[in-house]
Amino acid sequence: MTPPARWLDLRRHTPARVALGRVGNAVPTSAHLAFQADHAAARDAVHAALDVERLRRDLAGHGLASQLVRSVCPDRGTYLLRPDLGRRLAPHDLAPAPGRLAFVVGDGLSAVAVQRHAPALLAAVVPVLEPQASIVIATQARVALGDAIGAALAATAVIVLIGERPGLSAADSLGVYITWAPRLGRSDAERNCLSNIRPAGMPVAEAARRLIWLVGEIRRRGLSGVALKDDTPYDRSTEVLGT
Amino acid sequence: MTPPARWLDLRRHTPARVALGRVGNAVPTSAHLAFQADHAAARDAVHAALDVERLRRDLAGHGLASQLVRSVCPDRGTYLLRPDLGRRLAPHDLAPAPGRLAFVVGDGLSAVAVQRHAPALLAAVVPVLEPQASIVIATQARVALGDAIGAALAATAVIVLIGERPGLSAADSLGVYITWAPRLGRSDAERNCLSNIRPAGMPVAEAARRLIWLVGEIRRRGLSGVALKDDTPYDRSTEVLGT
Amino acid sequence: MAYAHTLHGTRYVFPDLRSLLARATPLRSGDSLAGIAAASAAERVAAQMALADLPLCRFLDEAVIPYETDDVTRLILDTHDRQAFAAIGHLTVGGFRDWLLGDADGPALAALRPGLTPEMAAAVSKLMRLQDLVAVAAKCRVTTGFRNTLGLPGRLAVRLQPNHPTDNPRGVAAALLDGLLLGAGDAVIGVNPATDSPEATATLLHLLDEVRARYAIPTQTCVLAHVTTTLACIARGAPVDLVFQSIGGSEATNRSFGVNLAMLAEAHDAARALQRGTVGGNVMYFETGQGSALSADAHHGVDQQTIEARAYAVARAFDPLLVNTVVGFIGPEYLANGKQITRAGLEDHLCGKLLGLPMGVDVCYTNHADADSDDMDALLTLLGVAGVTYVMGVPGADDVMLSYQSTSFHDALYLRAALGLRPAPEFAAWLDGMGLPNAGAIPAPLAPALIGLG
Amino acid sequence: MAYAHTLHGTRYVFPDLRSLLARATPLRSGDSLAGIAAASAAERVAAQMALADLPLCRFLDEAVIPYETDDVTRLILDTHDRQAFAAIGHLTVGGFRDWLLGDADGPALAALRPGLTPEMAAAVSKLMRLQDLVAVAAKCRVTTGFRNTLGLPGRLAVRLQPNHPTDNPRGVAAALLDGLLLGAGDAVIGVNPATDSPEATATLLHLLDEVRARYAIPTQTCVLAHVTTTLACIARGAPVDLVFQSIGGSEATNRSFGVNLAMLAEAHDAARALQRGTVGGNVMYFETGQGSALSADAHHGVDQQTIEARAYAVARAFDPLLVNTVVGFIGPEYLANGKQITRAGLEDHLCGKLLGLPMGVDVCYTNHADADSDDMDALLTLLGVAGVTYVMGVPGADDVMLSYQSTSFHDALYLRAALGLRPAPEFAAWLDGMGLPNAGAIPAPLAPALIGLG
Ligand code: B12
Ligand code: B12
Repeated sequence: MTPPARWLDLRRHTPARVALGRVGNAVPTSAHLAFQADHAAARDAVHAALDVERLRRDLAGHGLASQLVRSVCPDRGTYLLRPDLGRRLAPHDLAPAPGRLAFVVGDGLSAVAVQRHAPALLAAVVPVLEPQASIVIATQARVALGDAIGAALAATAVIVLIGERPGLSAADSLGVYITWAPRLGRSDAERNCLSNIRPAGMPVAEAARRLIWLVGEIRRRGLSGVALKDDTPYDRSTEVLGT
Repeated sequence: MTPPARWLDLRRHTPARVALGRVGNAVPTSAHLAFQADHAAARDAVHAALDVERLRRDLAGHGLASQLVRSVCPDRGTYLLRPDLGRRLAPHDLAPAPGRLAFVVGDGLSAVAVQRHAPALLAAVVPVLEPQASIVIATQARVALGDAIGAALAATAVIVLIGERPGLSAADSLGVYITWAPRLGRSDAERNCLSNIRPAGMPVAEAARRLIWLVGEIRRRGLSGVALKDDTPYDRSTEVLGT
Repeated sequence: MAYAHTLHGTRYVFPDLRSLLARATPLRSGDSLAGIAAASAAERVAAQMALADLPLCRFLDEAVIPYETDDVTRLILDTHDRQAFAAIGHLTVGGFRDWLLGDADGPALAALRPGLTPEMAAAVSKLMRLQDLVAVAAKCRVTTGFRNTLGLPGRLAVRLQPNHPTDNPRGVAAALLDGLLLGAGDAVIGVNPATDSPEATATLLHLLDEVRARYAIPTQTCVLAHVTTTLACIARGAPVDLVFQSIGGSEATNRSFGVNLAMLAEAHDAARALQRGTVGGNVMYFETGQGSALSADAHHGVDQQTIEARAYAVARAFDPLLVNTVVGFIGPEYLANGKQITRAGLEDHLCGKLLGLPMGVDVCYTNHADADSDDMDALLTLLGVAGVTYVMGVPGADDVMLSYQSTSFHDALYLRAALGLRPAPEFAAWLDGMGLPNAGAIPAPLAPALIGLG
Repeated sequence: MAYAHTLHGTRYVFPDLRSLLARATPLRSGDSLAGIAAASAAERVAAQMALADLPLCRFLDEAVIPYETDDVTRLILDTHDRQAFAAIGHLTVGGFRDWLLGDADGPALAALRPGLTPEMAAAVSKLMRLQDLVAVAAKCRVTTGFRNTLGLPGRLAVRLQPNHPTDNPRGVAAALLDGLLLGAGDAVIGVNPATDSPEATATLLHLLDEVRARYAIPTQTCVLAHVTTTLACIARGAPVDLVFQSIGGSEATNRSFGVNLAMLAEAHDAARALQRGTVGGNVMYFETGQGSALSADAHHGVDQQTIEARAYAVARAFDPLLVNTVVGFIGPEYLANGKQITRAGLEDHLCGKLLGLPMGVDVCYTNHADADSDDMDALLTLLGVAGVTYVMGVPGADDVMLSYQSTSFHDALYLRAALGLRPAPEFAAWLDGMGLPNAGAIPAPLAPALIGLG
């Protein structure tokens, strides 16, 4: 029923649900119920709201100014079924800052992710990439809302930090999407992405390193998207095969 | 694909979906889509509202007085999920009429059934059973709402005409439930029932004949329910086997 | 006794076993209506965790409805077999799930039956996902017989349900013939009478028996009147194969149906005395379905699935040929949509099988529920994989008298073909002899004229 | 051209084929989001009736996306085989459903493929209930091969998906071993890389290939990077068995994915040139899924199921080893709940199979959708009965990198056991040799140390 010790050892190497044991072809009751409990929690995480004031305070603590916008999407229930609304910018008073990079923090599907990791990531990259930037905090936001914001700011590129959909094991994963020359109608093929940013995924420091490298390349080549690969020097801290 | 003629002949004998034909093990497209269309219509029928004013006019046309009550159930959506509310009488001003039979017309699950068949059935039975009765029209009603109404009226027995749930082929089936000495808490074992009252089911005239017989027996024996069977003389208009 | 579990930092307390079971039940409208459902998904999981840790023997000490006031509770506890129970007596409910999915094989499951109470079956099913409900049920084999043998491996039987809105004999005969031509009828040819008239019931009994005898169909017939009506028919000498009755899981539910255990015993004796079975002596046909106890206000705060399982304890006391959970029959107040109907159908099927019953499921829905034929196809297929004993066969899936949609003769053909299942052996041989159900036309020996449809 | 149908006294008009198809589609959130869904159940049935009466050849005259502006339309029409189409050229869509359910057998279905357009397949599936989608798919057989043979009758393959949030090789290896121990991996051992780094992709490619070679596993491996990244890896000499790419049903969708038909052709040629297959030469692996076209605003007013079927026309141009519809992957905006996911999964599976593809289905849901593991169990079981080529195997069903729930290794074991299905023959022989997956312990030849987990 419970897997033998060596099988259980696999757990040391991955957060994945390995070595669950077996009863017939099913997982044992304890694993089954743990799954159910995590599902209940993950569903709640989707509905958590971003504490905007706390986020602004946290950013201010890192010396970062911020301003607020929202999409035209009225609430969470609508957000889930109407991504089109999450991509449209509500009336705002963003003042253009031509020639600069724009940084957007959107709640996306996990306010928790943004709340936990966005301040540290921005604190690590903004001083390097665009010291004067004022961070745009966007609620009920989808990735492409960044295009509208970037266009309004006349930014050279927009960097969107957004909450990825909560998983069963981690509900605080942050994604970063970078789009050169943002304007309405940009497709995802024209962006680059860093994903799974969280302590058990890509740590914030590593994400910062990659983001700085990527933005550098994007500025240098004047494009983003599939044509540009993440060739950040690889940090080979674990060897491939043990033997 | 289409069934042979003799098989199709079965349709003459029943409104059931016999002789549909076969494609592999499935029904042919035409039969499948007819089923879907009927399902859409039946679902709509559940939500049709009783036109109370028209019903009162129709009753008045038969010389029948009527009064209105409603259950505490606020609307149709709630009605479907809260039968308990459909059984509770909202504040009313019914004046007791001790010693009489009470007649209740409830919308139940098919306002259409009530609208179409209740006036004619009442016209046929009320003059015989209780000429002075004032018909109680009840909206958002379940069968057991009759117990509360009957008790409020101090009636000897309550006769509830109610819309049965709409079927795929007929959405206008009326049911009649008779309860001796009605009071809160009567169980269904203490009632008698006539069902499937509609032109293609039990015609109104036949229902009237049976209802009059049943009420006579109930009055005579001073009880209703499982102990009393519908022994209305059987109208054998079709023989059992043809050979 | 109170139970508790802490999940994600919140402590959830359940005052008694009854409420623990109710909170652990997957969401369904009936338990919400009764005000006993878990308030959140987290509370539900916490209850399931507490339930998983509960020793099975606790069910022998704490009745969900008091012994003193309920004859179903007395039936359950008085007939409980401690020796059979010993095989699992050391397990918790969670451990019982693991045992069922793992070590338990057919013989072990059969040996366990008298030691299992309905509440234990209900409890373990609440910890299972659909695939568990399917996989464990598929291991259970329950065989019964009357004029044919039901429940054998690789077999799927069908109840032919040729209802008519006025009990018109020709109408019934037409639907019956339609069903036979499409291979249905081995479980039983069973008509729900539209009226409560004993005379109409007797007429139908004679009709069904004549058709069966004339074509020498190795099957049984039934008119699903109230048990008191059927008893009256037996007294009058009508040909009764099976006695039908709707039953529920509490004394008060049965009372609301106008029956009690003594009446069922009387009916059982009366039908057995007729000795009409040829290959076996199971003479009862019961129908159940989640929601009826609550509808009759006879649920005592017990969740609708647990009280449904208790109805199976009533059923098994009378060695039925068939038990049918009419799962989506009543309406959305008890099972709101296809998802709830699906889960309930598979729970009922498993619990019935664990308790030793020849379970069929009426895969069905009403027009006031949020369900459609796609939902039924899914449930039907799942039940086939789970080894359901039989399903319904209604012309075109549309019951023109009971006003609901069940499975059609075609649906049963689909299921048999999809899973390689055959009818009951005696009936399959009869069908083969008739060239059914693959003949495009009506075989001469089944000429409509022969049953008065000339 | 406009289409119309009158139902229950109301006349419904559909301005063009595209809107007729959209209105005829069973309810799903994506079509509502796009504003093209039927306004009522009655309108939907009316559209289905109009569609049923439509001659199939109409699809050759009226493209849902103009030929001039869309290369997928051009691909579909330019490769259409009129001779193969002749078998059904006289039929309406409704008649085609009847033919599929009735006369059509495996060879006839195989012969038809080049004559069938995706729109025809989508159209007929809209007239089917779930059981039809299952029954017809079960008749279709599509066999492909690389290092083993996929799609044979009585077989069910599993893609082993050992994802890790940082592409950590040990983490991937641990999940991979877990999957092998539970009998998964015959369809492909395929990792989604967390990053877009070509170096990380190459590292994973080497890891997977070494494990496969060391244990002599008769299967293929894949890293699901963007096609351009994989091409770069091939150029660098990395061991690429299969080239992966997500594709969609319109030129604009593919553009939003950063691909086009020429790139796919280039990749196909590059991978075939490596000649790494042993039993067959199918080298492409495609993923699709309802909603991606609409998400990229590249749907041209076409309903999401029809445009999904068009993606299969893209796929079949490159003789893939595997095609996977990741059915509940994106979220509730396209498929709101278990019911919609179930229907979409079975539609996709059937359409892909009709068009001649080796269809697998990622039976899955996200935490923002209204679905749970019960829904997945139902869909998984239905797909098994429908003869799905393969399903996913993810440790404990929880993808810790993509953040969604798919099917687990255990789920696949359940399905194989419930339906008596076996892995691909070459892989089954290998598992047998290892004593898998029934060994309780890790067989010595699979010692963790051997893959760096010492
Ligand atoms: C739903 C239903 C049930 C449900 C009722 C629970 C519920 N909450 O609805 C269940 C499955 C429990 C049931 C059980 C039985 N039913 Co019933 N049932 C129906 C059905 C299909 C629909 C009723 C309806 O739409 N009512 C309208 C709504 C608005 O009313 P309601 O207040 O929501 O529901 C109440 C009534 O339906 C009532 N009720 C339901 N069945 C019966 C039967 C009798 C005899 C009585 C007095 C009351 C009654 O119980 C409900 C709760 O109070 C009808 C067939 C039809 N086409 O109408 C048969 C029908 C009324 N039932 C019938 C029978 C025979 C029975 C049983 C006696 C079967 C048996 N042998 O045990 C049992 C026991 C009934 C009892 N005494 O409690 C027969 C009655 C024949 C007759 N003329 O007397 C009918 C006509 C069907 C049939 N021909 O078989 N039934
Ligand atoms: C959902 C999803 C998709 C969906 C997107 C559609 C949709 N409406 O959501 C689909 C299935 C279409 C998809 C496709 C692909 N995806 Co994707 N996807 C995801 C996923 C699982 C969740 C994203 C999320 O939660 N976003 C947050 C919400 C709030 O944002 P949103 O505005 O609603 O959604 C937008 C983004 O998700 C964006 N997006 C999705 N995937 C990708 C990939 C890239 C490279 C870019 C720039 C944008 C992008 O598209 C959405 C619509 O605009 C992530 C994994 C993860 N854990 O995050 C992978 C992920 C982002 N995708 C990935 C990849 C590789 C792809 C593909 C390139 C695969 C391929 N070989 O074709 C394609 C094409 C992407 C493209 N250029 O359009 C990688 C990116 C790796 C990287 N660091 O660059 C990730 C991290 C997963 C992985 N490791 O495989 N994807």
